[in-house]
Amino acid sequence: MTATLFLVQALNGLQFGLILFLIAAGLTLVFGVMDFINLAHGVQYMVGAYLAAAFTAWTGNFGLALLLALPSALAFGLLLEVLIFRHLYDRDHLDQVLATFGVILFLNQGVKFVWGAAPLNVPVPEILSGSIEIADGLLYPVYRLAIIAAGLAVAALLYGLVSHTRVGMLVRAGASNAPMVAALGVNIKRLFMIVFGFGAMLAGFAGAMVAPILSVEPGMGDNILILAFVVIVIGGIGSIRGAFLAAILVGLVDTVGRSFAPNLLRLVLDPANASQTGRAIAPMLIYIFMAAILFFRPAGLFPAKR
Amino acid sequence: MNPTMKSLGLTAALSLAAVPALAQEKLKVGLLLTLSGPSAVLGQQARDGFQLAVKEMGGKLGGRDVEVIVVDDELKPDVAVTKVKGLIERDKVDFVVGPIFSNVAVAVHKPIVDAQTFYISVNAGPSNLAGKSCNPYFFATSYQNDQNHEVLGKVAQDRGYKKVYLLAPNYQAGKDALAGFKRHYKGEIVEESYVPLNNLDFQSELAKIASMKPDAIFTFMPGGMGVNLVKQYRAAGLADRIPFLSAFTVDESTLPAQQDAAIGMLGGSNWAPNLDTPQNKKFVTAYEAAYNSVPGSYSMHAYDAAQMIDTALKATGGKMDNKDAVRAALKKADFKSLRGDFKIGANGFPVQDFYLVKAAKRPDGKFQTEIVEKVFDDYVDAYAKECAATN
Amino acid sequence: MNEPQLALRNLRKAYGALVVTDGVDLTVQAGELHAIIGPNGAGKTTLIHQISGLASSDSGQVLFDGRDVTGLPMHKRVRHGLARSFQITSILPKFSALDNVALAVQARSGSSFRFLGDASLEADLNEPAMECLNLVGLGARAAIPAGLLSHGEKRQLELAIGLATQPKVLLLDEPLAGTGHEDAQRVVETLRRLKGRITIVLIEHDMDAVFSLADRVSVLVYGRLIATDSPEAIRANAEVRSAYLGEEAA
Amino acid sequence: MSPIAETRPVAITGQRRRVEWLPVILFGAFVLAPVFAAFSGAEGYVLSLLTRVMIFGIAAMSLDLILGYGALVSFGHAAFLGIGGYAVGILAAHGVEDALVQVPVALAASALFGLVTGAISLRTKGVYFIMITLAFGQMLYFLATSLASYGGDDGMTLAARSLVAGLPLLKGDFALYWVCFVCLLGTYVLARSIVASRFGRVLRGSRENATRMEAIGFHPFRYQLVAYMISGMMAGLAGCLLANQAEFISPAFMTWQRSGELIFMVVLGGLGSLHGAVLGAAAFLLLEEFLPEILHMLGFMLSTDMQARLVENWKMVFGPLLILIVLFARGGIMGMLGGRHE
Repeated sequence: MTATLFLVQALNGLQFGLILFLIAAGLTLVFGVMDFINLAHGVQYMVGAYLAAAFTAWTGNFGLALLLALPSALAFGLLLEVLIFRHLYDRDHLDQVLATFGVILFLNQGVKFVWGAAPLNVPVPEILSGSIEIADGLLYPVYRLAIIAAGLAVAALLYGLVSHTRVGMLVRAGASNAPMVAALGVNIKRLFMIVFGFGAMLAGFAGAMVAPILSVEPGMGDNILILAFVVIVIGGIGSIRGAFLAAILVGLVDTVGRSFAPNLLRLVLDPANASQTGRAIAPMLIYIFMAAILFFRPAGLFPAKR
Repeated sequence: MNPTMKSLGLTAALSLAAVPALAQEKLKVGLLLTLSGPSAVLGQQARDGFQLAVKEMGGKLGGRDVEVIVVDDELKPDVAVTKVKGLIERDKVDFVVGPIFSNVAVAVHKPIVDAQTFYISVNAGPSNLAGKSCNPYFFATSYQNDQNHEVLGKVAQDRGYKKVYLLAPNYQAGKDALAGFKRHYKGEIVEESYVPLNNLDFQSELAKIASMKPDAIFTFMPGGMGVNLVKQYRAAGLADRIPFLSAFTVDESTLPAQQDAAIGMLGGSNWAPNLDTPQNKKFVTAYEAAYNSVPGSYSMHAYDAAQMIDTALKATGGKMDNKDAVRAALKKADFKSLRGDFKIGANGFPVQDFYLVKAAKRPDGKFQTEIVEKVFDDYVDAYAKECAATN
Repeated sequence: MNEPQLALRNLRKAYGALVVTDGVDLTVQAGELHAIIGPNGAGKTTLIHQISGLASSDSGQVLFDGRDVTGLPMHKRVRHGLARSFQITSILPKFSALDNVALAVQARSGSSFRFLGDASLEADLNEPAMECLNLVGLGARAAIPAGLLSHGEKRQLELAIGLATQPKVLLLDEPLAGTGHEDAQRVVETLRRLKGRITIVLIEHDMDAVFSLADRVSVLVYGRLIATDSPEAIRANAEVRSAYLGEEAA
Repeated sequence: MSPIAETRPVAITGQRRRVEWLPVILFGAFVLAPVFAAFSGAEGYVLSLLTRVMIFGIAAMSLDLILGYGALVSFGHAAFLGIGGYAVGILAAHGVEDALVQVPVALAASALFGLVTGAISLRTKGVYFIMITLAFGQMLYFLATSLASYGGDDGMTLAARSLVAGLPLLKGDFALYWVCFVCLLGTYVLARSIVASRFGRVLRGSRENATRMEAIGFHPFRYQLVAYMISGMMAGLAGCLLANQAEFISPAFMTWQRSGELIFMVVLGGLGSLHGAVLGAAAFLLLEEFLPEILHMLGFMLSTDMQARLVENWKMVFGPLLILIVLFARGGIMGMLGGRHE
């Protein structure tokens, strides 16, 4: 019984990790290649979810909405890039943090202005709405499995793009040495736009995918942004591989740790203390995990080679 | 009647020009509500409810023209303290109405009552304000926080559930909620599960619930967390197998996002939009016409707060100078509450009926909670006896 | 002879498969001006990094005054009297030239955990710093922010900073790199004045300077020392000529 | 000699001699403000607002000490505000209501927290430092939310402001205002002194070129760690004051958003001048307070309904305003005033 429960929790951790990966991938690329801290990445995730909700309401079909949301998220990302972000690339990190924080404030209020403060509803698409019984009495929703599949597919696609295409080569080179790439005569401006747009689209995709299971509301991107930063820092900035591994790890630590920490503590503490301590520690787990990783590897698991 | 924000503020605050002469004529009410951030919808409901009442009374309360000053507490207690001082000292409000959240309510309590200004909560009802820290200037048109949870504990007990699984966010209100549930429920609690505040994903708890097969679950998941939980609970196939009891989780503020996923889920409340009183029917119709959404209890409490101020001032002839007279009139609560049977208890909190409610879809496609049965009659909160103040 | 001031024992360093310092043995006597020459990529700068402590060594020892300092970080070696300059100018650009040097004086005089009092007004720090600046010929430029100095002046400032730490041994990594003729002359003059007063290990490509200043010269090729001898003997050494001087001269 | 010497006599010592009018005006304004407050008819409100400005000014300045002079971007600085606040609150809950005990305890706790987290965080650089300080801030935040006996997430109200040597000296709003003013002035003078001192010079040197500092015999880590602790203690003091001003403490004092706002105030004011941070705090808090009203006034030609919508969505104006400040006013407010200290 505990073994199946553990399996389910691991599956949950994997699914949560993959969502984190979709967001973190764009963030780590933008950060690694462009040396640009984009706090607004979280609101791009939110915008993706809102777009999915709006298109679902309009077309009545989630699949169609997803197809429409992707290019819209891309276009929206590019719009932000042209309007604001490209003027910030040569600024120091603090200026970037400040300006992109401004974007967060604006967009969080903006979606409320357009769609209202109440959370929006996106129904789970009919064909994916059931559950599969993976063990006696343990149901697992099909839609979650679909998210896992989509996340893995995107990860594979990214891996292919980054390791087997010319743009991918430039991205990898750019992550470890941006001036060198510029010196090679590559149109850096265009490369940045591609990377940025792609990152925005991935975040939007993540937002759209979670819209049917999570509440679509203003500010939904803020907390996930912090988690995405945790992921890319653990993974090593600029490393897609690192982001993937770290996202899965964070997903597992959070999900599995949360449900089993009290049990583990029970081995050393009396039950009342164990559950109380477990409760206090659970939300800190991810941060303790990050601090521990950085203590032993100050530049993350896969530091960019410079 | 339109909301006038603190228009004099900047000049009055930083210059010598104060305008006390004019301030006497209009009654001033400060609405301190959370209007930004993810929980803004709750504040909006309360604001709209209050303003609807004022509008229906012709822009007057107790016969006096009223100026409603709306401020956003941003859900930051220390920001709220400064804003409330602005309301009291700069805008010279006669009443502070609000807030939504208990942490804000606790933080602003002292500055408001110290200034001998009447403070009417339209949602938050933290236990210390009902008990030890009760104050003659503090009233609530809502409830003490524990009461809605107690409803479900009673229901679980009465229905004979043997094993219940409890789920709440890991913060004070979450712990209070579970404590409130346990006040009347005496069966076995198979697990008390706490998730981090603003938790997004409940899959790991749902897996546990599925494996433990309790007779019911009880949860307190306000706002977006509740939306997530309900949708995920339904998607996991648990909704039809294990009864879902909750408070502040399935209500008119979250139903627009939960929709079909929430249908049939049970909650505890002091009111529901379909409560069968004539004034309530009129209120719900008018609210929906004005704001295009189904009112929740937040709007109802605010509407009642406006009525309460109105009748109190009518009793004093529109005068505010005798605070004891105003207090006595407020306490009498001589108005037709939307929820019908309604009194103010010794600690300033309502003595009222509580119901088991159920989420349902209306014929017009909108969602609301509907009354299943009355659980408590003229119910007094558990902390009232700790209140020493002669209210 | 006495104990050598500085001795390297079988020092090694590799980056992956690339061995950059390959079993270097070297002794430098007190007061000596010892030059290390070698073609580009010979590992001279890495060797200086290892001696100064900026880079760690894979194996072998660095002995300073007979004491094993191999495991010490750079800042501790400096405190023992082992200072260095950098090939690529490393100064504090927003500090004035004087403050750059005074900071080095400060490192040697008393605690720096003093939180009160304006350090830039402390005569105890400024006077020795001014002396160092005068020594390298920068006295008139003391108040200029270091970032605004000319390249040659920055090289001189590097030297002054190194001197201000009151080193027993000064490791100089191409102090003439990129300087014009006049500035180079001034640096060479300064070094000549210092010669004999402190021990100097000099890496330099300017052969005229090396052969006019050095007491002894070592030749480093691909991480190995192939010869150590007097300047005259090095000039005459056939192996050195073929490995190094030949191609340089061409 | 190159012509630079004649054309650009930018003597550092000369710069320091120049009378700095800006801090004089700034602190002068704080001295005069209570007079206006007394006549405004809303003195409690005005004082409370300005007291907040000064308290956050202290916190922002403490951050500027390590951010502006040490290039250490701490994204968990609000944790120290929380430590200061909770030291006051927890001690008061146990009957220790005297600031002469509370403040030293707060400072000691801040220093200890700074020592432990700083020693770990300073092993990392750049963005990794930002994130690990965030992690420690979050840990403390969640710890505070789990302190059920001290109000947990809801926080707790202080029965009264702290006593000073057994006397209720902080009771009145004016008294608290002046205490905060003295603290602000004191930390400012102290911070100025630290920056110019031997210690500060090492800190500034480490910001510009850590390798060079090591090559002259300094170990930047030790100085950065001590600076981090000092900065934390100053922020802890601000936390004590904040608890007294709000007469309330809660974990909301130490969310990561708060830490972000502190960074924000520093950058808004202009890095590395100390009084710039105070200006930044003032600009940020006053804008937050008055932007809705300014919008209300600007929107006079709109219908009342649109006006109300504009006011409610003030953050849609606040956000772009920040972006514009970053894009067009380099160096923050100090940059605009042309008075960048360094």
